[in-house]
Amino acid sequence: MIKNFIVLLFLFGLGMIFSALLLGYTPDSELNLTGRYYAEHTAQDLGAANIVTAIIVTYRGLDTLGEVTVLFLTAAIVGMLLSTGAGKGKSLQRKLSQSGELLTTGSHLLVPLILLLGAYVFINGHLTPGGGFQGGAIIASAILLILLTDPLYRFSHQLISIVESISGLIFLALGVLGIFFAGGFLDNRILPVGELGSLFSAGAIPIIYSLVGLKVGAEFSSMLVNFSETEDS
Amino acid sequence: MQFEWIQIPYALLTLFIVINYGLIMNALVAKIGARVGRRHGIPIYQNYFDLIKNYGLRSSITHGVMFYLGPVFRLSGGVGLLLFVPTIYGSVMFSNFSFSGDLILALYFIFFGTLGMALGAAESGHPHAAMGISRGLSQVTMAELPLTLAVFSIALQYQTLSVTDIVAAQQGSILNWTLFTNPIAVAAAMLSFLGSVMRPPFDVVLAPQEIPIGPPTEYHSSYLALMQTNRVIYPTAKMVIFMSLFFGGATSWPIFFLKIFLIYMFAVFVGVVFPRFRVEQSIRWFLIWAVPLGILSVLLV
Amino acid sequence: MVTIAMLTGFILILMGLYGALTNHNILRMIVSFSVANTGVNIVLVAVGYIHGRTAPILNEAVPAAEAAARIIDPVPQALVLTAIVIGLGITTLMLAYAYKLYEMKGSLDISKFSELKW
Amino acid sequence: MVNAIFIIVIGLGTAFLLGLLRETWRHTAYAVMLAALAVMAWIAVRWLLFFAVDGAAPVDILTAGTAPPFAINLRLGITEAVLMVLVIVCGLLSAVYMKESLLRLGRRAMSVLLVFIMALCGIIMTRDLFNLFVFFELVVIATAGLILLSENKQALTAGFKYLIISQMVSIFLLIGIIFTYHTTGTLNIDGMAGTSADMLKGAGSLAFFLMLMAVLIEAKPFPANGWALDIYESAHPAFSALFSAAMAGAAAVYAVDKLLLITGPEWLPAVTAIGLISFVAANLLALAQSSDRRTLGYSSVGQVGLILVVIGQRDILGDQYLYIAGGILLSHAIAKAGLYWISGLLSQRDLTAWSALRGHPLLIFAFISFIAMLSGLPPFPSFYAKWELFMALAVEGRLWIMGFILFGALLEASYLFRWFGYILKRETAEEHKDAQILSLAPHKLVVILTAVVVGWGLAYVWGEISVYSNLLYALPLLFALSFVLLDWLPAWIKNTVVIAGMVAYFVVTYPLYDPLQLIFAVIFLLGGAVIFLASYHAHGRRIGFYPSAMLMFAGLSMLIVAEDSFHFFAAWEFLTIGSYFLIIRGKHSEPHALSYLVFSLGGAFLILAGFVVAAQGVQLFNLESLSQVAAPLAPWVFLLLAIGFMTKTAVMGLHIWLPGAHAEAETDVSPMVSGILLKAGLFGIMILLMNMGKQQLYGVELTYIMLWIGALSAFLGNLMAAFQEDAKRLLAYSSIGQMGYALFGLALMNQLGWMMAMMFVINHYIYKSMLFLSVGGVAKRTGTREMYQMGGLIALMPLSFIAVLIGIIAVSGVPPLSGFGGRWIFYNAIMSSEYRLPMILIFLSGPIAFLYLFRLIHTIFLGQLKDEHRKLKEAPFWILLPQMIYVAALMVFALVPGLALRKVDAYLNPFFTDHGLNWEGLTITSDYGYWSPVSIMIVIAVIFGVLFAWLLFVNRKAQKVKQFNIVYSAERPFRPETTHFAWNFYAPYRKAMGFLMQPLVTRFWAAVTDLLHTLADLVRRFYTGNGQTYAIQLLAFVIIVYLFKMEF
Repeated sequence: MIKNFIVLLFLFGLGMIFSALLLGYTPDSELNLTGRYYAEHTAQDLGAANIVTAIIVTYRGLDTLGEVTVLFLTAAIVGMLLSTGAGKGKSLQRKLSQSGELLTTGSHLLVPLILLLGAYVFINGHLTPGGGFQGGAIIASAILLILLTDPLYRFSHQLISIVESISGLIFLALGVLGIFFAGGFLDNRILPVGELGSLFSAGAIPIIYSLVGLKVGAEFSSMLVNFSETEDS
Repeated sequence: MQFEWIQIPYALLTLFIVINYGLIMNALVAKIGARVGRRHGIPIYQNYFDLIKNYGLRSSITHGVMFYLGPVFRLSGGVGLLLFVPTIYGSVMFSNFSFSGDLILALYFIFFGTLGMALGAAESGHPHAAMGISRGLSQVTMAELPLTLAVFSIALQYQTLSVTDIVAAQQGSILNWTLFTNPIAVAAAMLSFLGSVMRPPFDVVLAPQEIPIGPPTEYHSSYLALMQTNRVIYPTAKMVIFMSLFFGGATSWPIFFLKIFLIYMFAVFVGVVFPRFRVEQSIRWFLIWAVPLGILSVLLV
Repeated sequence: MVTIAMLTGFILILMGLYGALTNHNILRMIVSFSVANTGVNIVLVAVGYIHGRTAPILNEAVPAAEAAARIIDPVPQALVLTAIVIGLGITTLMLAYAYKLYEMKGSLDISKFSELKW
Repeated sequence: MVNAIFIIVIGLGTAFLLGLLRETWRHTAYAVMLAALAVMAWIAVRWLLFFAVDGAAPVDILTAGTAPPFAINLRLGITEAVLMVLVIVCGLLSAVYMKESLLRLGRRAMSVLLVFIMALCGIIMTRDLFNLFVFFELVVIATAGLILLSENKQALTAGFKYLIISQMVSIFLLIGIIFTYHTTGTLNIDGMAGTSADMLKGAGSLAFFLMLMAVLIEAKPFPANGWALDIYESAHPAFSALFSAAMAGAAAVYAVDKLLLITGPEWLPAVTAIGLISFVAANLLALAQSSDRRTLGYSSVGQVGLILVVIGQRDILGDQYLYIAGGILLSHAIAKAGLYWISGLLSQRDLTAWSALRGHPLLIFAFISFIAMLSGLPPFPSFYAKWELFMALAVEGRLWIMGFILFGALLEASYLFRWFGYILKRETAEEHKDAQILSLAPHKLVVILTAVVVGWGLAYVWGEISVYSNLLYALPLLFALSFVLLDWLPAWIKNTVVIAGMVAYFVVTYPLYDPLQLIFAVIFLLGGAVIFLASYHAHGRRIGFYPSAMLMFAGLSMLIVAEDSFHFFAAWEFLTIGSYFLIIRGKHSEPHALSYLVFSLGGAFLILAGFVVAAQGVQLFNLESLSQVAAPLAPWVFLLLAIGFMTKTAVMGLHIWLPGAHAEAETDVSPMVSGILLKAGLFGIMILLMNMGKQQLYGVELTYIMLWIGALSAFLGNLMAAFQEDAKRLLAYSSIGQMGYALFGLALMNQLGWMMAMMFVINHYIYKSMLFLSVGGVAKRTGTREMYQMGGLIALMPLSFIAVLIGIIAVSGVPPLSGFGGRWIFYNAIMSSEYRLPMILIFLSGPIAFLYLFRLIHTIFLGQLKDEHRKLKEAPFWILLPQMIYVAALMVFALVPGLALRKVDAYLNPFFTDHGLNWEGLTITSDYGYWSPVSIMIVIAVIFGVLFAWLLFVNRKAQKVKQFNIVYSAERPFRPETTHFAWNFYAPYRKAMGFLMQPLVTRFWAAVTDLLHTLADLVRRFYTGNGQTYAIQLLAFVIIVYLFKMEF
């Protein structure tokens, strides 16, 4: 009880800090320096209609690279953690009741559609809301669906790993090309900027975002698969 | 002052006079002590007999090198002490080797004989010897302090460490004696003197020989003779220092004899009156009575 | 409007933290942190909002020339995406850890895992 | 030049690439990873050289082809380059070290390691706040992965705790970042710094606060660091190394540094305070640790705290900032990594288990180098850095910061050197006796040795770029260090080289010395060479002895000629450390060596404080300029320096280290540390007094207090010596007394007093060395140092006896030997002094000296020979030889003291108002008295000789009788044990004066250490091990800092 009280007390302190932040906060009425720059220059410099995407993939591309790496790391570590389990692979598989016909068929029907949607979302990331992460997550949801319908379904770890690595490497390689053929690392203008709003525009952004999508999808899948395999034991 | 060869016979003469004087005085004191105790006492010439007899004896045993050297150290200490201090003020003849050093030399040389003796006795392997030495040294630490303080006090008073200069400063009138110009220092020094002459009440150091032995028992024949010689020279030499520092020194041998005798009698009187202290008692006694006087004398100068 | 969103965010953070700091069950802690993370994300998005403007996507409704006057700040939107992904990563890791911890001790009580101390 | 972005690209690319490899191609993956790290390191090193050698300006690396603040940019300057080299090289070495573990976990672990290193580089280079956050999260996640490398199951729990903490941290960081962004309109750090006015008030300030807290917590400040300690304790040691050196030490700290750019000096005090508290608290808590890795963890927290302090004091450090921070940071990183790597060789986690290192000199050398780097000892960078830091602090008057740092550093040195003591002295616990504790894999050893080499290399570099001359160019030091390499030679060859070297050095440098220095040079160099003669008795190689001894002598010889405070202090540290290594070689000297070291370092720190306060920013502060220190400071400077120096001379109150240290040391070491080393303190006091003279503090004259201290030391030192049963302890206490005399003489502040002190300096060297050698020789033969167990050895060891006899006559001051000279000058000196009371104690202590001296010679050589000793031989020749040289030296010095003192007397004349001595002819005269050593000697010799000859003549037939042929109360004693009166020799004296023997000082210091340990033990309970509690503590930390900051 005392502990809870102490926690409350300190959280009250934190609340004080937050309320000070809140009270001191005056919403902007105009874009600030950075926001204005992006609003004014993105279209002509990078040719991406979705400014957020431009920021994510190019202006703050290093963040995104880091982000992708976070997932990559997480996937690797989860793999490492769960593959060193005590009775890994030795215990008897639980008898699971078969998923219903309806569910199986439904998922078979849905999975390709979901994959397609995911691909669409990341390919059009520079034009519409959405992008690599969103697309990747959608793809992973397809994998999740498969796992839910058939918990014993086995994905090839090697395949996931290769998709993950290759898309990561290409992402990096594109970034490096930016150093040589454009203004710097991760500069998207190694390809023509094209016409604002069209699919083949915004330089390397669609490619990069697609790779991000693939990579994110692969990484999420890898995590999901790893988690699901723990259920065996 | 520089060394001249003639000083050697002069020094031997001094030694001769002092030995004779010491022998007689010791006997006299023993006699007085005996009479006070209503005994007959020894004849006045007894010490001569003893000494000559012991010098005549040969010993064929020794307890080792230091045992052998002990008496040598002892007597060297006594003789040296006597010769490092000018005996008769104003006499070149009897200034002996005082050019070697001043008061401080004399004060530290006192320990030469003591140390050697202690070493010799200790080598005899007799536990009582060691015990006596441990007591003696313990007592000396505190008994010496008032004297040191008093000496410091008068050195400050006369602004010199030279014995001759100190005696010179006390000439002229009896009132120039340190006894009157700095009575506190003298009082402290005389109390300290009590402790250093090894007479009652501070003679527990020598007590082990009464029950029944100690260093001197292991020493015999010519070893003992050397020590007996020392026993007559050493206290006299010490009292010469006291006389020179506090009682105006001596300008001639008769005054020398008189003053030495009186100083010694002081110790004797105290000794016959008081009972014997244990070591820790005597240490406390000096700490309480003599040391404060010494400190006072240093502060008041 | 913005204030309400932000307030909600902060309250979620505090609630989440309270849950995370008082529940002994590791899974509950993880869930609580997720709640707090959500709160953070709401605050992030709320900061970039400008009243009466639209999403930072250039199209017919928002021509490039007028963009600066028509859109909200795109930066927080970009940041929040990254924050979400990272939060997700950490949550995943915590879950995996929770699994291993359970395997180790057969318990999910956080106070049981205090062999390392002092 | 390769674009530095490739460091990140290669790290990341290789991590991705490893995913393509088959799970089973582990060795290939490992090789690829190492290659990638090597390339990254190569790029970083190239840049470092580019900046350091060519002096290039920092470069900005743009991404996305857009200028900042609109896109993320990285910056690479010399700082970044240094840190990245550190991070990557440390990573590379750790990767080599972790070979087995990495191969076991496979390519995924290797990817994680690469990302970890890459992310740390990212943190270092990025100039974008949010990017910083991303890299931090990468580090967190990678940490959670790399923890799995550990074989300790508990590591999992530590990892989970870290995840909890990082959740909290990311909340604070994100909220902070977004509101900062809102306030400034940018995410770029440099951009924000431009708008710092906004950041100082209102929401901006709060946002910044949250951000700063979040980043600070990554630097693991006390008390929000329980999780970090758990990681340090449980992770794979090579990862702990990386986590401590690269993550906390380099990246997190640099992130704090970058953040602080935003607000300027506003937040510096807070960072200082947090750093300071961490430094002191962590080092305090480390005192109570028994696990090695956790101890290192605490030490790491402490060191990072110290770096935070440096960052917090950036405003006053100016150009020196990087030099200071870098010095501390790099020393910490190398040392901590090295220690963690060593810990990986051991299979037991207890500090005492490190005793398995014994017998591996190379590893011990590595350990020594590392703890020296941590403790800020010369010649390592941290030493230069701390010196400069304190200089700056002193100029600004921020003395309390300095005080705290010094206190913390002392605590740190205490446990580090205590640990070193365990290595050398502890036995491995019973239950592990059979187990193989130490496993030496070659690749791990290579890693550790690389760290050692790099550490020494940096010591060289830091010396080169310091404004002072490079300490590593000092000839004596190089000579000492060369013995590290020569240690495989047999002892007698090394001994010959040592003696030749010391004599040659003396001859070469002879013209440099003024008379005062010459005396000390003779004692230190020639005197040292004489003691080394005794070292010929040792057989075998005597590993470690010569480097340590020569380090001490190097310090001593550098001390004499040091002209400015820096070199003086460096020399002081050298001699302190060297002597510590010497002392700890004794069989039972572990606790004593430690207390010696702690007191010495404590003293050294006071000296350091004194010097920097005095210098007031003057970098090459000449020792002579001490005389120009202005009034309000001067007495304080005097006080600091005086206490510092007096620690070395072991004055009463600060003496408790001495008896054990001197007594337990080896036979030939005791004379070195007693006869020679103690003089260093006196030398310091002389320098101090000569330049600062009399100082008054609150109306009290400080030299007068010194006078009392000297007298008290002389008195109590002698008194305690009288009650010792252990011969070497007796001599040790006697040294306290003798040093008391010398100090007294100096504090008299007149020329005669100084002459007396010089007399004591020379005499004490001769007779104390001689006595320690004799007693050491006897102890060697009898196998005990308890005097009552000896007795009657005179016949068996006559030469030792003669040495002791001459020695005690000299010590006691009885004419005709040289001790008397000291006493004589003493009396003359006090005649012209205005003080009288302190003399009383000195007068009293003189006779007390007789007590212990007599006891020394009696209970060992006289009295009853024990049965078991009947067949003993005289001490070895090589131990006797120096003693006989000393006997001769004493005689010569007794006869012609003018030989040594005349010039000093003339040299001192200008410093004092009173007259010195008159050395004309054979008689030495003062204003008050005279003294003719030659006549005294002749008179005594003649009298003694005549009497002796006569006695020899009359008793020529005397034969030595049997041992028990004594009269003994009508019985015949039958056992030497019952007849040898020796134990509790001064029982009556104890009754009378024993009340002065209460070990008040010892009790006081014991209480202090107990208090510290209890405190440490209590406070560390704070770290309950519960991850949730840690999170609450973190929250509390943030709130409390907030309240403090808002309050003020």
